[in-house]
Amino acid sequence: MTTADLILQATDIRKSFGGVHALKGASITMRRGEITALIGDNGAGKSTLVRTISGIHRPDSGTITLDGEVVSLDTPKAAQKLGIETVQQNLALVEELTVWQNFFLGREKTKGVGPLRWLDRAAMKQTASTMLGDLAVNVPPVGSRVRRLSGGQRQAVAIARAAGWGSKIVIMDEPTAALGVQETERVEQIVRKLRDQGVAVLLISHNFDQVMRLADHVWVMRAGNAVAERRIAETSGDELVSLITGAKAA
Amino acid sequence: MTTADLILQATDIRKSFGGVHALKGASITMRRGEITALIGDNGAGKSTLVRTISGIHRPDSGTITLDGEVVSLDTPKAAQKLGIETVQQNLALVEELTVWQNFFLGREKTKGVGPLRWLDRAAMKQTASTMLGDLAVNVPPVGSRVRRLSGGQRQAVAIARAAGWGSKIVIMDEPTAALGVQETERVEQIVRKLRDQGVAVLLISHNFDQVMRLADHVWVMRAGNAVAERRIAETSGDELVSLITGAKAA
Amino acid sequence: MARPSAVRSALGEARRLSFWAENAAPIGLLVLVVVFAALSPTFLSPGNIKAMLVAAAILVILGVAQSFVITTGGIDLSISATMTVGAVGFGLAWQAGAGFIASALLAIIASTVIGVINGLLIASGKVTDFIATLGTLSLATGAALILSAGKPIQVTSIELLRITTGSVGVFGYPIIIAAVVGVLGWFVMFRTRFGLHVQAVGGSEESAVANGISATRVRIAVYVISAVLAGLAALLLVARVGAAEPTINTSYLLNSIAAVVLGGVSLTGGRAKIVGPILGALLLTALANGLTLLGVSQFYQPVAVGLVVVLAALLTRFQKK
Amino acid sequence: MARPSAVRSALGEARRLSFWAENAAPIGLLVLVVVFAALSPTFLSPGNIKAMLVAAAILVILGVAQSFVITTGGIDLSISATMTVGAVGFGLAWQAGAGFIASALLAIIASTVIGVINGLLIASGKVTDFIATLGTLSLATGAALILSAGKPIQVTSIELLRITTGSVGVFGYPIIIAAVVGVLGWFVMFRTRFGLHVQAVGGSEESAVANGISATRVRIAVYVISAVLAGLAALLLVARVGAAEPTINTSYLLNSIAAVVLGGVSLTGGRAKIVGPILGALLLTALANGLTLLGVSQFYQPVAVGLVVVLAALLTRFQKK
Amino acid sequence: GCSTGGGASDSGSTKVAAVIKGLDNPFFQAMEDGIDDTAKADKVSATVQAAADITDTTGQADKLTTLAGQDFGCFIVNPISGSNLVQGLAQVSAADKPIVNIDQPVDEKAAKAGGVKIATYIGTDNTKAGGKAGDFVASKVAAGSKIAIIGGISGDVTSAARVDGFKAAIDGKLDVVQESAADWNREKALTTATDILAANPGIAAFFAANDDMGLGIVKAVENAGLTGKVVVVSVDGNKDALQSVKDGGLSATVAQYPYAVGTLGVQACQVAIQGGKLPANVESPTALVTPDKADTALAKFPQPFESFDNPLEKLLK
Ligand SMILES: Nc1ncnc2c1ncn2[C@@H]1O[C@H](COP(=O)(O)OP(=O)(O)OP(=O)(O)O)[C@@H](O)[C@H]1O
Ligand SMILES: Nc1ncnc2c1ncn2[C@@H]1O[C@H](COP(=O)(O)OP(=O)(O)OP(=O)(O)O)[C@@H](O)[C@H]1O
Ligand SMILES: [Mg+2]
Ligand SMILES: [Mg+2]
Repeated sequence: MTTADLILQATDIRKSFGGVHALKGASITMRRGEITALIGDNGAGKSTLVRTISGIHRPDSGTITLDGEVVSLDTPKAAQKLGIETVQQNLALVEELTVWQNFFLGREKTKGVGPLRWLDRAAMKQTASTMLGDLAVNVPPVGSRVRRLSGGQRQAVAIARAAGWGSKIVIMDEPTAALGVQETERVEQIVRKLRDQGVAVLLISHNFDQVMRLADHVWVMRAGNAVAERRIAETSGDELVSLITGAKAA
Repeated sequence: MTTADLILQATDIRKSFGGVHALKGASITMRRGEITALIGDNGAGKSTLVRTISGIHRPDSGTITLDGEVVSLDTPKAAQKLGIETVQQNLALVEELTVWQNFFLGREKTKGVGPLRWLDRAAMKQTASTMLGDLAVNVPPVGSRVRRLSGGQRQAVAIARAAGWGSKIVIMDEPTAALGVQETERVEQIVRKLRDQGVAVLLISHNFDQVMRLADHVWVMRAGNAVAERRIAETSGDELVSLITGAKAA
Repeated sequence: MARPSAVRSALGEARRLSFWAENAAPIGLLVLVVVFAALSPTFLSPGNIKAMLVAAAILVILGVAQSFVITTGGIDLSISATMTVGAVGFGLAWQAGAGFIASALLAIIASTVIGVINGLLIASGKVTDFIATLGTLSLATGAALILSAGKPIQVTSIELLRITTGSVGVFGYPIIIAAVVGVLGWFVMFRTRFGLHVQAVGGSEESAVANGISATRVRIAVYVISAVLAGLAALLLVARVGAAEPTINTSYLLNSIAAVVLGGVSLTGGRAKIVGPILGALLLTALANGLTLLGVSQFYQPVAVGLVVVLAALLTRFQKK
Repeated sequence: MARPSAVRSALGEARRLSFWAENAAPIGLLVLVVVFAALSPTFLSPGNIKAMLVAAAILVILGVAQSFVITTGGIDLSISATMTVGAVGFGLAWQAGAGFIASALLAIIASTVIGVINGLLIASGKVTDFIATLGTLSLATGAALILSAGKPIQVTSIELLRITTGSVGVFGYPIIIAAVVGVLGWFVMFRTRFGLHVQAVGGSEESAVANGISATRVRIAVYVISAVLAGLAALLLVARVGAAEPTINTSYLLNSIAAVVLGGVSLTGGRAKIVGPILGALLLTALANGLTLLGVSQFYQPVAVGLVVVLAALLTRFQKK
Repeated sequence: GCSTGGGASDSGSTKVAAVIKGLDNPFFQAMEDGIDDTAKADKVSATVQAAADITDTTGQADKLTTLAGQDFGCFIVNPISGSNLVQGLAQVSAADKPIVNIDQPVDEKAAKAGGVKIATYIGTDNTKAGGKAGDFVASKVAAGSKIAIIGGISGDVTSAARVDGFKAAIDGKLDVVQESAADWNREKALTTATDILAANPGIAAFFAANDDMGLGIVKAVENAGLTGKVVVVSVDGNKDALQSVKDGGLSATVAQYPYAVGTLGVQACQVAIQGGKLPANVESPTALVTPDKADTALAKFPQPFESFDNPLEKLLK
């Protein structure tokens, strides 16, 4: 493997919230066309690391390299423009808006001329409906407000949204934590489909079976640092557990 | 088995939210000293059912029998008084309050005479600290605000709180969904310990391994109804999946 | 057999209650109109309708302005002070010999300055809306007094006179201007990206930001919109009273909020309405007009307004979520 | 090697900023006192200090009242109208020949009625705090006018006279009463179950309810507390001016909110403070006093108040979460 | 009571409509009483409407336009500002109904622009009233003494006129060390006066733009133990103020007799309805009430205590 394989390199990322040092110089890498898992105990800093990559948090120090070039991911918009989509742990849905409005939030389709542009509502409803149908079991009508959806339905909306933009990197922060069997199965299918399309997926999960099942590569975080990496083919659930707890050194 | 074994019977519970029929006459039972699991797809109505038992929702119709007597669980307080404690899916913590304040919320210890009573802060801090130490890996200081805790730490606080009141029934709505390996292990230990102390535990979980590992008995919900029950010893993960999806009739 | 029908009728009831709640403003308006028309023959005379509509114009514009702000979960307490600053701006320019257009522009610019301050404080300075606009309410009050040296400026402009007196049928020019503002407001809110972003930021700022929306820009924008509309309202105000006065007409502030609430908009933000607040503004105006027609003592008028606001709010409770 | 020290100094800066933010009210008060003392020799004279403290008493009490309401995430816009109703109640009872105690009780009962209406509307009627109290603001305004027929009622009671004139050192009786209210308020908020429940309901109503707290009762209680304190403030007001007047002193409303904000309390609720709002009330009073002493033009006074409120709010941003 | 007895046609209506300033002030209540009592005595139907408060310019305008469309024979108006009622008045004039302007004059230019014809103006010159207070203060304190002025809401027209009149009268004789605003409010005036007394121990006199604020100042003076040493003068002539003058609190008040203004307004309307010719200006009485006159003034309240020449009585048939 050469560094050319690496689509993303986050190097020595530090981030503190007031007195809490959430990241203490964490470095991870992701490879093209692979599913990279990120595991670690609660509070290890997984979500924080992922949020610096998706442009929500600005790291205190450290660099992020995308396709070999150092990039500045100051805003979620910037990350999206560079092809990084994220399913946040909190899903990032607006409850009072409808499913299709959430789907296209921030990248609405418009029609009209010049500066006089209005929303192309029909087209957006149509697209959202199709994309959601590919994923969810009980597809909610795209015109219903997210407030009325169950936890699983919301997750489905958020995942379908992130998967739908033909991006280079899709980050999923515990995407199946609240999902039932069928939905979990569908999400795993999508994740595989994304990989097969050449998308690099970063998956945070507490479910070892899932990680062993899906991922190609895994990074282990502990107390704000990425302490170890393993090829899935060369590790076992037990080894991962001992890496997480620190029972085994990296 | 006789009905005398049954600590709780919820019969024909119906509950609608506006036009959404979340429960369409669901009935479940729980036995003394057992762990009862409640599984089902997203939106099947698990949380809603559990919320009627813990006094948060008032069912539109149906009865709940505790120890053979029909009880009215109009408020969370009423349920607590009857010995029913719940770890809500959303944890029911107040972010701006400290850990010990959350711990004792609604049943504070006071000192003083007659109507002039004030909070016994020292005693509450002491107790909370002890009870939490039994459970969590990285015990947060009891004086810190919940706002500053990680997802896992919060879950630990909520579970320790529910487990700590010497109750008959403890309900846990997806208690380990956001937890790491070690925390999950601890929670499972606690669940077992509660059972060993004679507490009936109702566990909602999407994790089949966990259900097979922990539960004695399982109820399956689908679309607002409890469609099947099984002894864990007499079923398998595959059967449960087919019951959830409806591939197999009850 | 008895069950289902009981259930069904209960559901019907709920449906009916939520129907009333969703339509509190039009229904309330209708009830008021019927009651007042029965009690006073003049109420529905063309002259009185025209007078009511003209009187409602300023409040309609402020209601639309406030609705944009409230949809983001904010509130603009400085709205009537901003209007006063606009009025004083117009007066000063007029006094200095500027023409109507130049004076009108200056009025709107003066108002906009307050809006920009609000926006920067709230969006960039992360000051709570309530506090920031409470602060600018004081600042604008002082500014209006200082600029005008505390004295009203008499304005007799032909253009303003035409605005006051011109009409198409029972629709005076002021209410036509207000209607145009309403239609534009509706279009911007419900048919443009910006409007959707306003609702998104009000619904959940965190989620909106995670989707690449700049909450800062949206918040600044709604306060600027509010201020620009307050500036426009200032022109109507100067036209109406024939002078630019430095005192703040606080009742416009409270009524603009009441109109939005009567229109069924929740102060927590996220759910936009434009028609509702406009009807709310008409309702409040019709109420004051009817009570005056009936010769109800001044003392009872605040009681009537208070009751209407409280009743409407009680009804809103039954709105569908 | 350069890194850590840079990081440490940055942290120190943050620590310092948050220190300022946490203590905006005392620091602001101190700065004002130093500045005014330097500019005006009378500012720190015992006579002026006494006058300031007496003038601050009503606002201190209202600030404590408002702080309870705001901690639940609510707001009491009717607070000054409630005070007026209390004052009118006192005046009417006094005029009818009731003694001081009876009149005082009636004042507090009259205020409490408004508080109960607020509480029921908000807690049982699920009306937003802002709207409910906006409605009762109107209702109470009308009620005060109707009850008093719009006329001030002259009150010359020996007991009230004693309250106005009595003092211990520079501490007049009014500020002593206010101090007692402050101490009691602090104790109730931070050392009793009720206070904890107020904070819990403000922090997350859903979680509080799930833990068996009756949010309805807590909300009703805070509005009743607010109204009772407004009634007490009404006694001080009547004592102060020697008459029960039916006009609403809106500046008490705005200042009570400003005091709470200056005291570092967030309007979103959940985090209680009592000392902060009291210092905020003192600060606002000292500001008005100092500006008057210095003979600053009346036009500039709202600007000064606005600036102080905005600056304090900007500082609050750096508070530790 | 809504009698529609006489008013068959527009011109024939004998009903009188009055739009005055905020009723939350005793001054305007007395004015309303004057209108109501006179109307009752003369068996004329009168409707009185008032603005919500002293800043409610458009609300007052709305009230007038509401009434303007109705069947009234004559309008009495006391506008909040010089021009806020012009629009409604234009409507009234267009219908050729007489307008009696009381207390606060309608701005001449604005009236002309709007085609408003004012039948008569009845009122006291607020500037003159302030002047009377000024003369009194100047006569009471040593030349060059330090004095302070407390006005109503900043920017209010009436307050400005009274204060201007006062200042003109004492110009060059006394030293105004401070001018503040107390929003027509007794408690604010009390606080402000307390502060001013602290800042300027040697202050000899206060002028307040209305009685309510004057009474607040009296209280402040009393609290400072300076009763009798500081002259306090205000304008209005409310009952409480007259009592205070009698009791030695206020040094004097310039009574404007709002009750009489109301009475004159109704009488002027009657004359106009009967087709009589009204003088362009009717000066309603004002009088400086000093302690020696307070008893008489109180006894006669709300009527003027000094007889005055009422030109309207002669015109009434
Ligand atoms: N906005 C924030 N403000 C303050 N502290 C924060 C913030 N976000 C995260 N933290 C803290 O940073 C640390 C790392 O949190 P993070 O959410 O990244 O953990 P995680 O690995 O995602 O845990 P989990 O598995 O529970 O989701 C925790 O101690 C957390 O409390
Ligand atoms: N407060 C509510 N208002 C409206 N609808 C609700 C409410 N609570 C639940 N529902 C609806 O009731 C149905 C059942 O929801 P519930 O939360 O009980 O499902 P669940 O089985 O717990 O699902 P999950 O596994 O996703 O947590 C869903 O369709 C949900 O949208
Ligand atoms: Mg996380
Ligand atoms: Mg659930």
